[in-house]
Amino acid sequence: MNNLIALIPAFPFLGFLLLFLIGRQLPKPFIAWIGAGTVCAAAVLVLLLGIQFLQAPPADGAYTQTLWQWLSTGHFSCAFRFRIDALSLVFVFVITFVGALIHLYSVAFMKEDRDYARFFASMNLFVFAMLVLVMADNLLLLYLGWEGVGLCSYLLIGFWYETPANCRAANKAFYITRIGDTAMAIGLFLLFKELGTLTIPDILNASPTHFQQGASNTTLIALLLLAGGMGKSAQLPLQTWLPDAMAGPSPVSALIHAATMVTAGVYLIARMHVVFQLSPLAMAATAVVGGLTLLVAGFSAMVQTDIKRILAYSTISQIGYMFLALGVGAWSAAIFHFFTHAFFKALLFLAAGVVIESLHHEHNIFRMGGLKNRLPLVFKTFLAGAAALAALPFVSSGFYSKDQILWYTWSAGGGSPVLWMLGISGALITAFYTARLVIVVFYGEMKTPVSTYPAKLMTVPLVILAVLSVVAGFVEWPHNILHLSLFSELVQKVLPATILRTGIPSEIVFQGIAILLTLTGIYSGYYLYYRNTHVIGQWQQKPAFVAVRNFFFSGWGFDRLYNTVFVKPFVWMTDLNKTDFFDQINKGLASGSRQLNRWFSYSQNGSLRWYVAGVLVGVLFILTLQLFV
Amino acid sequence: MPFNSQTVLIVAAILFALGLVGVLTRKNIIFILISVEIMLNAAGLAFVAAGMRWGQPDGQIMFLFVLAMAAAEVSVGLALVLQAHHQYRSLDIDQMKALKDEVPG
Amino acid sequence: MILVVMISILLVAGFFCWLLAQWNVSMVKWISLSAVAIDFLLTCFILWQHSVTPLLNSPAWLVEYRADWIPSFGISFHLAADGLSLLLLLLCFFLGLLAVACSWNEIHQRTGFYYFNLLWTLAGIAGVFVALDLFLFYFFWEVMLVPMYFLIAIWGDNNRRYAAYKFFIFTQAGGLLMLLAILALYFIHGAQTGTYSYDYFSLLSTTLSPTASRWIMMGFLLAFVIKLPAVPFHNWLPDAHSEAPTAGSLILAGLLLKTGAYGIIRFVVPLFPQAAAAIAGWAMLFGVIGIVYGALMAFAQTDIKRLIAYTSVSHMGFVLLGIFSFREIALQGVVMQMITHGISTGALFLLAGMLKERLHTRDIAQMGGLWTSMPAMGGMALVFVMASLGLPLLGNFIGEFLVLLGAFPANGPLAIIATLGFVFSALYSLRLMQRVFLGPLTIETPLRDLNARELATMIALVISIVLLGIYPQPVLDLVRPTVMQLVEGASVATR
Amino acid sequence: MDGTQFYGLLPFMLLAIASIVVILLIAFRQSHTVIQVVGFLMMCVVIAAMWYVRDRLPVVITPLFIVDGYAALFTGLIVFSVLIVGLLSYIYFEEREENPKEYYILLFLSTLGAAILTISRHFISFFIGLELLSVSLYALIAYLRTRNNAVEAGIKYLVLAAVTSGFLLFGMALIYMETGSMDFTVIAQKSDRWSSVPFITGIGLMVVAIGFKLALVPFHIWAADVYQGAPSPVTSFIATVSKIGVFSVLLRFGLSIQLQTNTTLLYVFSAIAIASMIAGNILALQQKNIKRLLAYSSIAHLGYLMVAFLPGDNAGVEAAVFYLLAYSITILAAFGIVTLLSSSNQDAEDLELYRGLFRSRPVMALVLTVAMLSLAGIPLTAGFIGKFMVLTTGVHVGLWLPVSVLVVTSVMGIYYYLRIITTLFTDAPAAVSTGKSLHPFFYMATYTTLVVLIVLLIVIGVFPNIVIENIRQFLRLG
Amino acid sequence: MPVLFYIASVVAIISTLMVITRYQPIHALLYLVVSFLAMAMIFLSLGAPFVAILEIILYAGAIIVLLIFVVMMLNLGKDTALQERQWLQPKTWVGPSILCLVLLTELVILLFRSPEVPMQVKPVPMRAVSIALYKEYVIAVELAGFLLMAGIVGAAHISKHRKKHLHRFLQEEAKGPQRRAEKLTMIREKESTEAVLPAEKKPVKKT
Repeated sequence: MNNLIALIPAFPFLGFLLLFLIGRQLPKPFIAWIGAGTVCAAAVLVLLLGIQFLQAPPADGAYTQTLWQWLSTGHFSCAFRFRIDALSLVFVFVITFVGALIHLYSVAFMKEDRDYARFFASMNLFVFAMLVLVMADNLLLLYLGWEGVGLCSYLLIGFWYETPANCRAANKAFYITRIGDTAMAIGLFLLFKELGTLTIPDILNASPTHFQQGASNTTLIALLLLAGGMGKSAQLPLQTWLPDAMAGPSPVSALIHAATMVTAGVYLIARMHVVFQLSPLAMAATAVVGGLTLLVAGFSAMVQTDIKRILAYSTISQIGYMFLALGVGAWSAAIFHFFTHAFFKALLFLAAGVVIESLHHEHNIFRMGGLKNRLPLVFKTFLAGAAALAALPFVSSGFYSKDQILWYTWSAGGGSPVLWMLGISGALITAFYTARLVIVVFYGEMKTPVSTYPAKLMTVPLVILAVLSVVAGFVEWPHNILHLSLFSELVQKVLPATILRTGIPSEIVFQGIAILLTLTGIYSGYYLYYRNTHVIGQWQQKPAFVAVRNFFFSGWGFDRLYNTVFVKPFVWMTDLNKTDFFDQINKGLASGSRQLNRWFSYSQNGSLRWYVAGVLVGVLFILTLQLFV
Repeated sequence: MPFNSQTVLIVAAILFALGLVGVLTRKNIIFILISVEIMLNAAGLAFVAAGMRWGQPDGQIMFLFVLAMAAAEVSVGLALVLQAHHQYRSLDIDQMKALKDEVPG
Repeated sequence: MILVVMISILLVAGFFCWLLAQWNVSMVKWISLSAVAIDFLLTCFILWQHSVTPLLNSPAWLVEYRADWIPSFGISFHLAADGLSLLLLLLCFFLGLLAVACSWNEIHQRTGFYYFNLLWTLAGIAGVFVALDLFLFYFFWEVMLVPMYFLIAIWGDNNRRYAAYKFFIFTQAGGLLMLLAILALYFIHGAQTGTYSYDYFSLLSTTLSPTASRWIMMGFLLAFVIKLPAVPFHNWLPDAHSEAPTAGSLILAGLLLKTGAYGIIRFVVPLFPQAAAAIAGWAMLFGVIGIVYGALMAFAQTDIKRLIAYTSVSHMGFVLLGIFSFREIALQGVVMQMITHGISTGALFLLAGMLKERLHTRDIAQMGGLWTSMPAMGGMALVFVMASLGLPLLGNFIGEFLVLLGAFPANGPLAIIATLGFVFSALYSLRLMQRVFLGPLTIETPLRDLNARELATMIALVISIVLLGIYPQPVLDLVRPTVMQLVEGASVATR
Repeated sequence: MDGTQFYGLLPFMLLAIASIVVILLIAFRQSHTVIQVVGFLMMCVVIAAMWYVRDRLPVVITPLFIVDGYAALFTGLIVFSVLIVGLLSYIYFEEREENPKEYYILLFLSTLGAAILTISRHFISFFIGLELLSVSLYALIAYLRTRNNAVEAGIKYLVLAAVTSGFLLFGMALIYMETGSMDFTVIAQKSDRWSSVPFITGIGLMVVAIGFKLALVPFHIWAADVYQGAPSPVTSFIATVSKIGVFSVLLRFGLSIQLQTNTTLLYVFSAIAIASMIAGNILALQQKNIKRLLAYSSIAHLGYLMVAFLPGDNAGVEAAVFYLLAYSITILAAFGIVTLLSSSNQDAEDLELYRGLFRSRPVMALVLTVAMLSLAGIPLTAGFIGKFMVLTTGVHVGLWLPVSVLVVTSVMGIYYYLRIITTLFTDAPAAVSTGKSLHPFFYMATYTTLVVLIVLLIVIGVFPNIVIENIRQFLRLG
Repeated sequence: MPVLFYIASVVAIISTLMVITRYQPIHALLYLVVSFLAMAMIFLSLGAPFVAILEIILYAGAIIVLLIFVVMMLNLGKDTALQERQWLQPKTWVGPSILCLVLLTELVILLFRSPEVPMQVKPVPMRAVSIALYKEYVIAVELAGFLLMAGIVGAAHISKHRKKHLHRFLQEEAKGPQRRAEKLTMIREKESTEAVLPAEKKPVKKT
């Protein structure tokens, strides 16, 4: 098996190559086969690998395979080497499995599109890059994947490039993530300067001895890596790109902007946990960023009207939970939430895609409604996903993962009541907007007629994901209910176990509060949007409410802020100097010479007397020189 | 009142300068030629004086050559004057300004 | 001897092109193509010859040729190539092939003279890369200017004369300063040893007083940074690049700029290690200024070729930064950057040329949505746009990453600012992509996608840039001896 | 005069005889062609004689002359230039209204004057040579007396030359007064010469005349007008022969009295060199008349040449000879094109006439292009090696200011040389359509000569060693 | 002897001053004769009788006669005098004169920087001059012959003019006052056609 892990990314890459080079000449079924088939093949491989890994774990906890020496110069050396340990395995599994489902879904979803081949080529490239990211043995290779997924994200957000808004969204996504990437690159340089290596195991081994606890350079490195993660995972203050990224096709949103790429930041931090652990400040920062993000995004999600934007903000919010968990040291909890979130958020996006597709590309939830009976299957699956998102107690995977995080935010080593407060209020908000979403879209009267019904190939992935959204959480139970911790046992082969603070009240209290708040949230959604819909209408008469709503709606005004503070001055400045003021120096020299030429030309006026005077002046010059030298 | 070499040179220099003033101030080409002759003559004087100072004939010989040169010069010069008079109907040096730089704008 | 053969093939073929153009134009094209191809194969042959024996153990100078030229001044015809030179020769002939290919249908007037100039420019550049006699170096340095001038001034765009003058005058100014510096070095060396020689190896042993060393080095450096170009000497570049014909831009960006970088590596640092170390900080600063400034300028441009030209300014900033950090990694990165920038920017200019051929404009405001009609070109453009913004997997990233990695220990703050260049490069690159290929289609007339010749050219470039991105090790190994020498020299000097 | 002296002076006698032969030919009413051919042969004979007497050098004819390798080099250069000028003259004058025959008398007389300058070692021979050169030139410049402002140019040149000759004589007289001799070597032996102010003043006044002949700033203002007004072959003659002759005597005088050891004079010459380089190049920048442009360019070039004069050592002499050689070939080629393109009623002066020449007459355009590149000092041409050698001498003795000015102004100069080249390549119907096909043989000969000149330029540019070695060998002779 | 020298010098300077200030060319030439005669006296006072005689014969004789001949031939009279009178305003001559004065002052200062050497007036015999002339400097004398030949040939060529041409020119003149520049261009056009036609070439079309 050791020699086969390279095949996992190789399959999608092969698919990409074929589609990129000759895709336009192929008929659509062929494209579908190549595009979806390669990812499915990878998924199968991963399944086999996973089974083997669980049954007979490798000696050093990881499978590795070196393809070739990539770079070797001086004391810097880097290879194309893949490495799968437990952490990677989780990610690889999610990527290939969810990826395969989404590819299958896309085969039907994108059927009518002209650029079928380009779509699958980009998707395959994305899967390849994402796999490289999580399977990388060194940070340079990781960075390769990291940038690769950014590229694919760019390509797929701007997939329908004829619309300028889509291109703008794509560019915005790339620019903002690039800021994070650049910070991360600086982090890599710093890390290399300190440790002389970028190989992940070496870093993990060397860090505790090389760095001192809380030393400034450690903190700096960790913060820079965090910044990288913030960009890619759309955390405050680099979160503004993700809502706009919904311009891409729904499968793209599902795969890239919900399930996989946006969690790369989580992976990076988890991967570099040793460095982070050495810096309490960085840990705290991670937690605070996560906590703030989940609230900010949650508030925005409450008032959105575009179904995909709601989901986008909820994604930001959920990743905020993961960051929060990472920040308090609840490593496995974060990964677990990633695991469940991947399923239910992919499901939600795919279902949303079906809804949108069925309603003539209608995105506004208030022009939907009453779909419960028209699209029953979609409704049921969507409900499963929504339940997980809202963390409906016991019957949803989201409950298990989120509950764990909430518990640890109070009790883990880095936890604190404040962080817990952030998390728990986020839970309330999440429940509220989830309820709002489901109720507005599926209940009430129908506002737009359903035009098309989803194909089989689209519903099957929905069902599979719905099942997973429910059952995926069962691998890990709260300690006080059922002592089952399959997931954290697996992950803790790589990540440290969460250390609890002492003197914590019983867990049951927190669970109770969480459940209570979730239900409250769901009920208030139900109350406001189903029972007493006029309440909202009354509120909307009040300017203060409208102002607050608009503020949340615009994503807390971040876009406008960045526009005025960064974008406009930048464009103004570059435009001002478009002609390059250095050129003025040269032009000045040239025109100066011309002016001199003009002056000198006046001396050539054709008058003999003047010429003799010139000679005379020359003589005087020579004689004067002799007089005074 | 004895005189020394410098005195002679100064007389030559004064004549030389006068010739130069003539070249510089006169408008008529004939006058300019005359002034040139004065200058050459002044230089010849300086030579003769220098030869005398050392008691050598070389200064005088040089004067001879200056004379020859002045003659050749004047002959060509006067030929040019004639030609100029035919072409320009005037000996005004200021009318001969066709050759000059056109100052670029 | 093989080096002499290479250069003379180009020169002679150039002559034939000129003479034969009267009779048969297509033969001219084939002659020039085959001349460059032969040179390309010869370079490959040398490389192959030396890859049979492990490179690390062989002497640094793999090929050498030496003959007297003007013995009365101690000038010899001394050509030699080490790994670096061979690599650059390879690049030179590779891009030369592409230049011939891309001119195939573009040039209709005075074809013979065009190819004469093209080949002579290549010959001059090849000469610069292998000349080891300073006089000879200067000779080649200037020889490549005149044909290049003609390429711009005759076959260029509307504002070609201005651009050509500017190009020539800038580079000539630098060149003459370098000549002064060479002479000063020659006399100092002669006074010390009694033998007057322009030979690189003899001059290496010159001991210079700090002041003399500084001044002489400045002469060299100025010539090279003008060619590189570093801000604030870069103004010739946007004009020259944008007005030149496609092949001209390709050669300018792909090769001519490299001669500046090559000069710094080959002459400035080894000849004046102390002085170079003394100004390293400033040089790196100028490199960083170039990175940022070039990127900002590129962002503001609306002329596609000008935009690409300014990206060159930005990318060459990395070269300056890398060289003057005197770290092995950074220097390896510099070499990578030189090669990959040649390929990627060359490719972008090729694309710009193709666009110009089809749309008759260079204004990106008049383009848009071209992907719809020309998906193949769009795909190719995407690859090179990504290369220029430093996407891993493509060659440029390796260069920039290594430079920054190496420069980081040398000067952290500057390296950090340079890294911000990643963000700026994304800004201009994507802007280019979006304005040209994305967005709604603005041009009604049907456009022809890449034809077979163009596609072949582009694929060759794509393959090379990807190969360099995923397997750059041969390049690194090839230049290691040169780089090691440089680093040792510099470390001795700074000790 | 003994045998050796006779042999030494043989080439110069032959030169003198050439002019008399022409007079005789005119007396016997021979045609232009005959005169041209005979003149050409005579010049060849002079060169042959020079080669023949080479082994007997140096020959001193006290007190006036010394015929040494140095003189042989410069005379060779002068006669070579005259050969080309003569060739150009044929096609130029054959089609014009003037009787071209006297022209050759004057041409050979002024050549004799220039040649005399190269062998002068005495003020009298210096003066006579200079005046022989000048007086013939007055007539040559105004030769086409009814047109092209020839009279104006002639008068300007005559008056200025006479005035500056006055200064020369006055200066010589001062020196003679101080030293008691007019012989260069005797003057050099006066050990207290540098402490004598009138002596230095005398040299300063002599510089006026020399500067005038070499068109150095500030005595340069005549150059453009005279270049423009004179017939093209005469212009090329002024640009080459007259300058070579005068420069050779300046160099000989400077070297023999060790002029360069005096700071004041060094300042004077440096200032003149610098001013010439700057003014020449600036004046040429936007000039649209090619003859005027070449005049300004020659001012600049003589400025460069002065940089080689400043060190006053052997390397400087070598550099100067080489530079003059390269410069003469180039200028002759350039004026050759001007002559070829001149119609029977108008010299091809306006740069506009050269538009699109590459299209209509590629060979001519090529010749002019290479000539311009050589003037600009671009490698592969002799001009580059010349400039390189001048720079070398300058750097060697650390003349940093003149050398830097040289570099900066050459960069400036490139602009106008390129301007000419660009004009040639600009697409436009060539306005020149002279349709001259009267003397195919002479046209072909001229063409061939120009091409040979250009080839020579390139060959010397690529393999300068042969030339440099030969120059050294000649200089070693005496 | 010094007295003679001083008197002659003063006469020479004053008459030269008169030369350059006269309006009538003929007056100036007469003053020039005086100046040359005074110069001859200076030569005599210096002990160079040979040169003094040459000065009178050649300068005051031949050259002046040549000049007078030209003045008469061109009939330079009142018009020229008027032109000169109008021209020679202080504003035209003050500047150049000051410059020349500066030159003179500088020359004098420089000359006085060397120690004074009394002039030993010991006449060089004419015989010595002749011997030197025909022994050491004989080649120079021969060259002087060539110099004069150049002068003669040049003067002969330049002063030639065609009758027809002059005639046409005068015709032009008769037509009334025209601006000189226009005239000149017309003349040139004529000349060029004339130049071509007599040689039986077909008229070249003007470009």
